[in-house]
Amino acid sequence: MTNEALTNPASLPVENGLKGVVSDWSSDQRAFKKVPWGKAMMWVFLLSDTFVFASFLVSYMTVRISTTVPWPNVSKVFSLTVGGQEVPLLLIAIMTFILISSSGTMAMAVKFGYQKDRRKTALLILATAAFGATFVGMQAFEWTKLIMEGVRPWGNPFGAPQFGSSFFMITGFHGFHVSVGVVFLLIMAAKVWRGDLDRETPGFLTGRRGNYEMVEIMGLYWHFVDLVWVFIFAFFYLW
Amino acid sequence: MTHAESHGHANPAPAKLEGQAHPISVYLWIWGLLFVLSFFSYLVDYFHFQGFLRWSLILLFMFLKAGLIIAIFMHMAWERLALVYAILVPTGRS
Amino acid sequence: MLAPGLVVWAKFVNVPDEAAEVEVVSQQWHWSYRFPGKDGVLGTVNSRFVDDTNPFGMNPDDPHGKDDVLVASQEVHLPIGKPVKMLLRSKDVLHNFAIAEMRVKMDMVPGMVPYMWFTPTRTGKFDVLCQELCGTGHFTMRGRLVVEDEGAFGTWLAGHPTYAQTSARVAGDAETGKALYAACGACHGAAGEGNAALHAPRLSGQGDWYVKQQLKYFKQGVRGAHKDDEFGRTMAPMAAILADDTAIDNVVAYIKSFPVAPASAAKEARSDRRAGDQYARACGICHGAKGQGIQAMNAPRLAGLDDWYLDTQLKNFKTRIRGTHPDDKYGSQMNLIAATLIDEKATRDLVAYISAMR
Amino acid sequence: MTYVPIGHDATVYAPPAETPEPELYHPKTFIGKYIWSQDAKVIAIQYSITAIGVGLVALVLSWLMRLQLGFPNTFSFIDPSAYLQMVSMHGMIMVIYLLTALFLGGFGNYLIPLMVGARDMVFPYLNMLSYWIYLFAVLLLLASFFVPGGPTGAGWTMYPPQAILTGAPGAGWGIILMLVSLAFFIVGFTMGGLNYVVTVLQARTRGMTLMRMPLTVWAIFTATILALLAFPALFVSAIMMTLDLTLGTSFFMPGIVSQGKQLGYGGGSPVLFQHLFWFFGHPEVYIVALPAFGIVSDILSVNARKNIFGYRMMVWAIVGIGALSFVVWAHHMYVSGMNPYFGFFFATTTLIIAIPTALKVYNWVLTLWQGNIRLNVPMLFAIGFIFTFIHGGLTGIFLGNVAVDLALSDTMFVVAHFHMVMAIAPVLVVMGAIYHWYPKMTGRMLDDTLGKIHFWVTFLGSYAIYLPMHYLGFLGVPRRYYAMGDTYFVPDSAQSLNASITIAALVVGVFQLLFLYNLVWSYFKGKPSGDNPWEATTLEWQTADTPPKHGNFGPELPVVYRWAYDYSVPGAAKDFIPQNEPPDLSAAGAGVPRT
Repeated sequence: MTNEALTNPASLPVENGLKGVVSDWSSDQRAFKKVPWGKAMMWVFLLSDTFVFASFLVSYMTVRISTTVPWPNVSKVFSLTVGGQEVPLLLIAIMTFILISSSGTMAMAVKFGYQKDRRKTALLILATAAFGATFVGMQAFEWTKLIMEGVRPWGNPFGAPQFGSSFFMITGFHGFHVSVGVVFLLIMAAKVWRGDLDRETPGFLTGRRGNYEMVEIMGLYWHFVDLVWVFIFAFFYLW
Repeated sequence: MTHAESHGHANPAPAKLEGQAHPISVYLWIWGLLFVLSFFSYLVDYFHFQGFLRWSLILLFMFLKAGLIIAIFMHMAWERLALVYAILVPTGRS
Repeated sequence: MLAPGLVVWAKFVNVPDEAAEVEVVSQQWHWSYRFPGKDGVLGTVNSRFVDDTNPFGMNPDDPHGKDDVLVASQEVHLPIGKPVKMLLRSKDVLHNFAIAEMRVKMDMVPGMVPYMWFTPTRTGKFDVLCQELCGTGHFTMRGRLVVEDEGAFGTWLAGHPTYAQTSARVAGDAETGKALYAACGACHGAAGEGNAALHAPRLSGQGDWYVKQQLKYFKQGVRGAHKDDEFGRTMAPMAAILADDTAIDNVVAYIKSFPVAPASAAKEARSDRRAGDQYARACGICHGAKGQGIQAMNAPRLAGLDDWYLDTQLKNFKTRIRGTHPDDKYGSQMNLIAATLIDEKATRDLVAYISAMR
Repeated sequence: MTYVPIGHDATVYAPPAETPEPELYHPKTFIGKYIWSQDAKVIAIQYSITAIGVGLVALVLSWLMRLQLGFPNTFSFIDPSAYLQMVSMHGMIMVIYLLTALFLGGFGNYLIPLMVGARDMVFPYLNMLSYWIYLFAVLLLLASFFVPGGPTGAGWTMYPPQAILTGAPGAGWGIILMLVSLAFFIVGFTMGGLNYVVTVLQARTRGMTLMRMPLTVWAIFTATILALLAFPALFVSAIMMTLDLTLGTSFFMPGIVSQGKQLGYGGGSPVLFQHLFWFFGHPEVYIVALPAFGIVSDILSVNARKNIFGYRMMVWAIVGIGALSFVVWAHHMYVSGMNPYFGFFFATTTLIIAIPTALKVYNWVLTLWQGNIRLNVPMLFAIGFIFTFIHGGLTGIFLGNVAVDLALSDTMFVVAHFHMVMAIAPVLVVMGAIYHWYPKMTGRMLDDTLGKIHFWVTFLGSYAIYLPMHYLGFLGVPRRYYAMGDTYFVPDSAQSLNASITIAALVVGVFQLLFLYNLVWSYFKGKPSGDNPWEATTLEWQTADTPPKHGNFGPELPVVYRWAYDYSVPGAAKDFIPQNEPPDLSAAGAGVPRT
């Protein structure tokens, strides 16, 4: 602690760099300075959720290696026929771009949230939700297509039965995350639009006062969903 | 930590408004970069690269994308280092 | 403390080159073994090939497998002083091949072939236990390892068929068997329907593999030799009439041709819920939910057997009149299971329940 | 904004509150206050009662198991299937639904906010949900006793393939309910766990630095982090196993011929499940053990009237054990058929973990050294814990060493080891902790005489149970065996040992009822305790009311000036100085500066 901290009570002593790490951890009250409770909680939750997805992916890789039947050619299975020509992984590529776009709009929503721009924030959140819903819709289309082609959790016409199991399980779990995210995005958009966050209206269930940090917390979750997709894209579709 | 200095404390606004305030161009840039990287990943498959090259490219793009999302979109680059380490250390270890 | 431990482990992990390979095959709740035969190479196997005629799942197209010696028995013999590498294969669930006195054990995982090795240094009999929970019958999954000198081991091994021999076996001739059956029919009835007065159980419908096995047991004195086995002792000399394996095959083939439907009037089905529960939780797992018998589990058909016969046999198992002979491959399991029938009433209820099955 | 000097060094100042206090949810009705409560203390008691209730079921199951082992084939209702079902349910309930829930959900909820000086958990609503989901998971689990086929009998490890094939009892409904219940437990626990972690990190009171927190908080905090990172593996494996069972996927299922029938599975890996399970399972051991470590440290320090020896070392040992516990999981799998070369790595890491653990034991003993020991009931339990834990720890070194484990794994030795180290030891701590904090929860003391009888019977009784069991393990008697008999290597005398173990277990079990009686009786008739009966320094004893009201600390949150272990400070007026006592009130400048 420096003398400056004693003479200048208006700002808390905040150090940066590695020294900051040490002083933050050894300080009282909060280990993460300027991080609201909700945000800290979301980070810890995402850490835990990372382990969930990591376990899923590791399991998928293990069964892919251990299975005795050859794995289907993924880029063939997921190809679409456009104008008589087979384009591999086209749908997946579009889905990836959509999810990335939604991440972009979300990031901007967070920015405008902190600027207290109610309208822009709400619209951007809505756009994010729309992108998310589109993603889920395309996933539903993909599922339908595969099911029509005879892919089932217990087997498929292309090769190893684990292909279907892993596919439905991992994309299903990810799709579930996206769907939950969309629902919460809609709720959040309504809140922002009504001005709950400006007026600090207490929440319906929790009774906590609203504020724009909620948008960032929502954003963290959404980016995480995008992040997971990056890994699924690499390990499941490109392998 | 140059970012933290230039962004985190550049704006001496009242505590309520403090948060993550960055110019919108940063987000647009990253957005574009992510698009390009995804496109590259896709091309890896499209051109049927095989073997070691395929894998190093896929992983490279994957980590670049993940890093950009975490650092910029999730604002980790601008967080207190204490939080950054608390999150990265357990993830990295596993 | 760690360092010597790791050194010992390194010894355990690295199998000496001269170790002979033996395969242990486990299933719920039996052991069986496979020796590589003259060519010294074990043939390939696959769970797809497993059925009642090929319980080891041998690949019929692999020439290395032809001379493999198949030991369909809980008991295995090994020569003293020779290192052996046990290859551990499981057909269904996780098991664990453990010999407590040798301080070795390793899990058997379906879809994988773990290994372990040891050198028997002392002759004698040792227990082989399953030490990985593998279902209800886990505690009955007992095998036996006999360590003996090279000569005795060779004799023992020669007494077991190779895969080529087991697959070349021809079915018995029912016509010839019919003549042989005349002696049996006096007690068991012309259509194998059984006779309560003479305490001769029903034969019709029973699995041929089981009848064959029991005939051999009677003949070899494995069953019916105990001094308290009143009815078994009458059967033993009868079985001796059958001169050889071919004769047994023939008579069994004839018995197999009997109609399954029992001649005697079906008793009215009982709905004793307690006994039914007990059957389902203990007996039915091996003998089948309807008492139909499952050859793969070495469990004979129970449906259609009369109550007096079931009662006698359960008591024989419980009092260790039956099943304790060292050559009785699977009888000891029934000893352990029958012991759970704690009193007369429990036995009676169970017997009543089983004997009502069709 | 006034600055208050904290610590003995006057140049160190307590900064003002960094955040405004959030409004607490104020319940108006009885239901809002005690049933759908958002008060961490009420939730803690709900958690504890549920956990102890379901624990009693598991206790009864263990009696039945012991009856079968001690007196085989005398009880008609224990058939081989029932025995395995008892084993499985006993293990699962005790490890997860009792110990994990009680330590983290019970003690965690009660003590964390009080000890770090918070009004409540940071997200009370989530905390409430956590309890109700936990209760739902418990009910699902108990429901499996009443479904066709009964509960699962595949052991608490639930290894596939047997857990979902017909050979094991409860392979249909039983195992599904178990897996679903576990999934719910994990979801519910995650909600609570996030609360504990964030409360410790972000909601401490002024002056409460991490290095001033009592070890109890440190331990529960670390255990919660372990749980948040380890439970996902179990969650994922539960989902995959449910899919294998219901949809016929083949994650854990290779080609299988079961009971003479070819099954449609193929290509899966049973060992994968074991890796996932133990990646959860080993940290789980420390999820149960670490809170016990922390609580014992505090009880010892209070009753030895000495500071805990090597506080910083203790903290780092807790964190170190937590970190190491993630890289030792496969020592449960030395003989699982995985690549045997893994044995080298995992044996090494396993024995490394013994170092911080031994450190803690030394520190406990050194805390007692020359202490002014008050041998009251909590202290007896804490010392009992040290004994049983050393005992269990030493046998753990046997088992961690891969070459020795080869002979001992899956025998009664393992059973004795883990009961010593993660059943008896933590349960002794649970009881000591209840004797210690009961006065704070109710305002009344528990009866001392009954408590001492309870301790001695439990402590000596557990040795009577588990010492002979080690011997049986050395003989090679396997675990999870319904009955022995017909073996060459087990002498007949083993049976009489088994019978004596059973009798001891029954006696110990019955005396736990005495403890329950004590809990109820003292609630109405116990001696009033006052605010701080043990003369302890930590914040929970400095509350305005006993039991503390909603909001914990009355109008103003306490400010912390010192660490939690200022006992027998030379020159001080009393032999303890509460954490929130400003230095100028006690003998100023005494002791070593600690910040």
